Amino acid sequence: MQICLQIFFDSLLLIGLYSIGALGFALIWGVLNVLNIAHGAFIMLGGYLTFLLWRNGLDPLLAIPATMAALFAVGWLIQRFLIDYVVSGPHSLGIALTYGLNLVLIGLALYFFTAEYRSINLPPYLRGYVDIGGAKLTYVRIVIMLIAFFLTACVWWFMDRTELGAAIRATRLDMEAARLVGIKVRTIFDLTTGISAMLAGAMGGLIALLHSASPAMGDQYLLQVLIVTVLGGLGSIAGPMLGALVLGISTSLVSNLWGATYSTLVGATLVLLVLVLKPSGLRGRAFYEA
Amino acid sequence: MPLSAARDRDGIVLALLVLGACCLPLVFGAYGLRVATMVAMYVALAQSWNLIGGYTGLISLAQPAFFGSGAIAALIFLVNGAPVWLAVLGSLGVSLAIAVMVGAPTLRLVGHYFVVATLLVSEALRNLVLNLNAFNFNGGISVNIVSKVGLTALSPTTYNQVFYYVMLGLATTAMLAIFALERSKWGLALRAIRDNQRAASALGVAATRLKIAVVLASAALVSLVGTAWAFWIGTVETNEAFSLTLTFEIIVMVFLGGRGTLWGPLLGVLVVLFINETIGVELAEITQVVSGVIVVLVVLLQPDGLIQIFRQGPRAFAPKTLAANLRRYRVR
Amino acid sequence: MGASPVSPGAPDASALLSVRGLDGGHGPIQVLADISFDVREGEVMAIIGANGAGKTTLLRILSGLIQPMRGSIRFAGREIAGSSSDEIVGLGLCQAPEGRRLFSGLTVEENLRLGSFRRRDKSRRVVADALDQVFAYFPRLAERRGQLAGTMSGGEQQMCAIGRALMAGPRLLAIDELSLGLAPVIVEELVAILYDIHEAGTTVLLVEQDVSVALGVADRALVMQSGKIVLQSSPDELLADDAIIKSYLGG
Amino acid sequence: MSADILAVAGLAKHFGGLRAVDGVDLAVRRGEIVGLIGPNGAGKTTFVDLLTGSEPPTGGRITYRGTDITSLSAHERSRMGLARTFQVPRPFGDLTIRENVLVGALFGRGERRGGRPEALDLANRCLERAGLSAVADQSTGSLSTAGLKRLEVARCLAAEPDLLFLDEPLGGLNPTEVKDALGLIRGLNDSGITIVFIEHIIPAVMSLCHRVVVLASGRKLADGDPSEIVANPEVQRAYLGDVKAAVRRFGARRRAATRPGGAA
Repeated sequence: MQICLQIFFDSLLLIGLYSIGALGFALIWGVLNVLNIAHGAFIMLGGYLTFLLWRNGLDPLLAIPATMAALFAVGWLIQRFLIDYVVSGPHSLGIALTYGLNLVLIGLALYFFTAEYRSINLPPYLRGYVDIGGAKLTYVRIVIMLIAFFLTACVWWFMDRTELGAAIRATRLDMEAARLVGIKVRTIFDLTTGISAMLAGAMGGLIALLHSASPAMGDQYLLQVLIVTVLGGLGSIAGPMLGALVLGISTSLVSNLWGATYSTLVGATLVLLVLVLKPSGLRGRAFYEA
Repeated sequence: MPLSAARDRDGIVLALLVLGACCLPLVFGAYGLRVATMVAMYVALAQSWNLIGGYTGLISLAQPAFFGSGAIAALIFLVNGAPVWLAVLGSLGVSLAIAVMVGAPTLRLVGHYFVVATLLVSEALRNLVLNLNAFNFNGGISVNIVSKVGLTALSPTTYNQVFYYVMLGLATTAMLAIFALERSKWGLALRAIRDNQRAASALGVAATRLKIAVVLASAALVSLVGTAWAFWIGTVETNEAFSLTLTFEIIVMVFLGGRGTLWGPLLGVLVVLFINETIGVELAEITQVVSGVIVVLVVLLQPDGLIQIFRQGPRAFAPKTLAANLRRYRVR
Repeated sequence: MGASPVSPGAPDASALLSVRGLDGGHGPIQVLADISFDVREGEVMAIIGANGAGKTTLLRILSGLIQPMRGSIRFAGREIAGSSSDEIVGLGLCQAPEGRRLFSGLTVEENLRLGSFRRRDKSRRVVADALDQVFAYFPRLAERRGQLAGTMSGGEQQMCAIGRALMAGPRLLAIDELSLGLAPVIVEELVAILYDIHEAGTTVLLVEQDVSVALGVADRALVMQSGKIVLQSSPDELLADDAIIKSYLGG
Repeated sequence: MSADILAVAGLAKHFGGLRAVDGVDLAVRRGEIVGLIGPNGAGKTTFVDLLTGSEPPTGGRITYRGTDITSLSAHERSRMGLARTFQVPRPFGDLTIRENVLVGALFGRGERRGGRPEALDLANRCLERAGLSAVADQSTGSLSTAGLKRLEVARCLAAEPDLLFLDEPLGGLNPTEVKDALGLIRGLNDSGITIVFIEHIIPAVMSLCHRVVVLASGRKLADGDPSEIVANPEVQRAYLGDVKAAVRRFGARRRAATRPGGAA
């Protein structure tokens, strides 16, 4: 019973974190058709920025939105001045470009912060825990879960309920038709990468709060994000959430039962099975994909 | 196929290069030889990726699976008392088996799904080996191969020279493979598949079979390099053997030099290793930033690779050319 | 005006759309050569011609999807050659493209609402009115407003594509292949609605392969062949001339 | 029956609910030129895709020179002497024009024969025949629409086909180019290649083909000699609609209405 509850809470936390990371990643993949290797670096950047803001006296919970705003700007600029120039080229160019970017960002982090883990001392109000049926649930975990689910809901609302969200979905479905209704595709691209980086930043900030920030965190979580994205499929908000659900539950199940070393293996195997059984990739809702 | 004059020159240059490389141990000290061995190893790896990524257009990240299985399987064979020749052939067999299992389903995937699938194959295999606890092997632990094979009897100099020639042999094989491919009808077929698979099939090219053959060839070469690497460094550690970073590094080299060309990958290897060796290991993070910036600049300004200097001369770096390159794939 | 070859002159200042000496194509391949014509405010102009004559390329250039190689395009008193699609849509030149090109994963209503994305006078009120107007033209779209656009029949999709273009409040509505792949009954229904739209004050440029539809609807027609305008005339004259029949069936 | 090089029975292709090709029977005799016409969206290109193995059929049987080839892949059919051009040309962009043609010569029908100089010779002859010799070492990017269509034909020729499908080889060509292309196609037929000719330009089809098959909405509407087809009122309707009646019908309505702006 206790272990079941523990697994349940662990899963919830992971589902929340993976969701926001994968939503952002899937957005760039779907709209720009770029596999953004630097997504991990965005996550890492978020982690360090939150850490820095906290070290300069900002409450960690205020540091998160500040981090998100900063990363939105970073994403926008990177799209406008870098990714824009490879979008209509072969796939491999986008991968190479974002990999180069990843190198630069991680290298800079190593230079300024060293490989050391940087963790945030939680303010007193985040330090306690509640005991639910023997499973310990710390306040900080509760808060992180709430923030992650709140952000997921915001993204859903934005994409599904606002005109700009509809314009992003329209651009993904048919770029040319989007132009014909007067959508400025370049601006949509900037916005897309901005939102994606913002979500990655939030994920990184929350991870820094939960564990710590380190130069390696980006690549480590990028792998999970990849698994979640392909598991759930592109093209809908529900997709990454579904993927997060599957990976979150299986990861926490496997790590609690067999040990953490098996969790990546399980995730990767799941994805490969899905890809073999459905070679075009798991799709989102039937008509979300053009 | 019409052989242009430039292509005839390729053969001569290649022969001279190999000949020169054979003489290097006569002039190089230990450090120089180590770097030369590295160059040879990277050239072999870069050309095997070039075969898949450059000529066939498949952005495969499955190379660590072949490199790692080549290294680890050889180690396991040795630990269990197999002779060296069996370890080499056995690990090659294991890698090829993995290539068949990986290639058949993933080659049907389109676009980024192929990239992600191959990446996950590598990661899955790494995690599998990390958790492997059988055949006198315990995944996380590093094992000293040299002592197992009894190579300790060799003097360090001879030892290093042996592995220099082994790597040089593999690099030469890789260069020759590309050289021959460029002149054969199969090279033409691969480029046709990359440009338009449907049209190629309609003209009688067995596209799927050819792609599997290329994956196997590339895997075999990478596996052999992996085995040689394991013997060379002596101590094998699983995470290092299945390193994605190494594969990305290789892909970067191919891109920098020029994918789908004979000389591009060699140029890329030299450029990257030069940066690494000059900036130095002490400032690894700066090296990383510099190579990252170079990758970004090359992708944006010279997407066909630095090899363009040799093809177009100084014109390749005229501001006008660079500006045109920059605009080439830009979204409106 | 007789059924005579067209010779370009100075742009017609009174015309809504005035094209002069337009060359264009895909990448380096030139498809259109020296295209010149005018569309006057309030008329229905048809462009007809066989497959590959360059009709769709012409529309794509007019909408700013492809940049022209040479020539001038004046729309509502402004030079738009070289402008981007969103600017052109903003000026009121809107297109229902070949193949409908709906956002298949968005609902009918979302598709329509995106039509007024670039409207200059956009307000909640204006968009609601435009939507009501579109639903008045096409009551079937109102019934299906919550349905994914990709799941509708071809005729309904064409209605949605026209409706989407109307949502921008166009001064010139360009329709590429109104009848393509649709049953004659549906085409007749669409043509009837097109009359209503036209009578409400929208100038229409209709690109058609189906001669009967084109000539039945238009005040004037252009005939394109191999990237050139070969004839320009009224429908009755074209029919009397038998030129169309010839270019399609023999001679 | 032995005179038939190709026999198709009940061939069908459904994409979800759409019946692109819906149970078509067709026999092609050795040495003839069959015209395949039909309005846009009639399923002509899909039909060719099925016959050449680019797409698997949903149902039906294809027999080529007495062998059932329904389940063979595109490259296997190519090696048996089936070749096709594509409606939208698909050149190998990174290859020169000569290399494009060499692909056909080195693979295609000649695959088993091998022999580099022989293939090069064959490719050069095909380039010559298609009138591309002068530009053979240029990149395909330099070709006009007409040039690309010729390249499509040259590549197929190098694959040494017995049966050649030409998918709208005249689309986008000007009258002079059309005339040249028709001459080229007639020459191919004279040299013994059976041709299935898909085209919109009806006069060209009528002048070139021995027999014409009309497809509409995925089904065979008519099959007969050109004069028969052109006189067939059903075919005329499928292509033109009933022009005069339509003008009367639509015209009456619109003339009754008052319109803003001037008429022509």
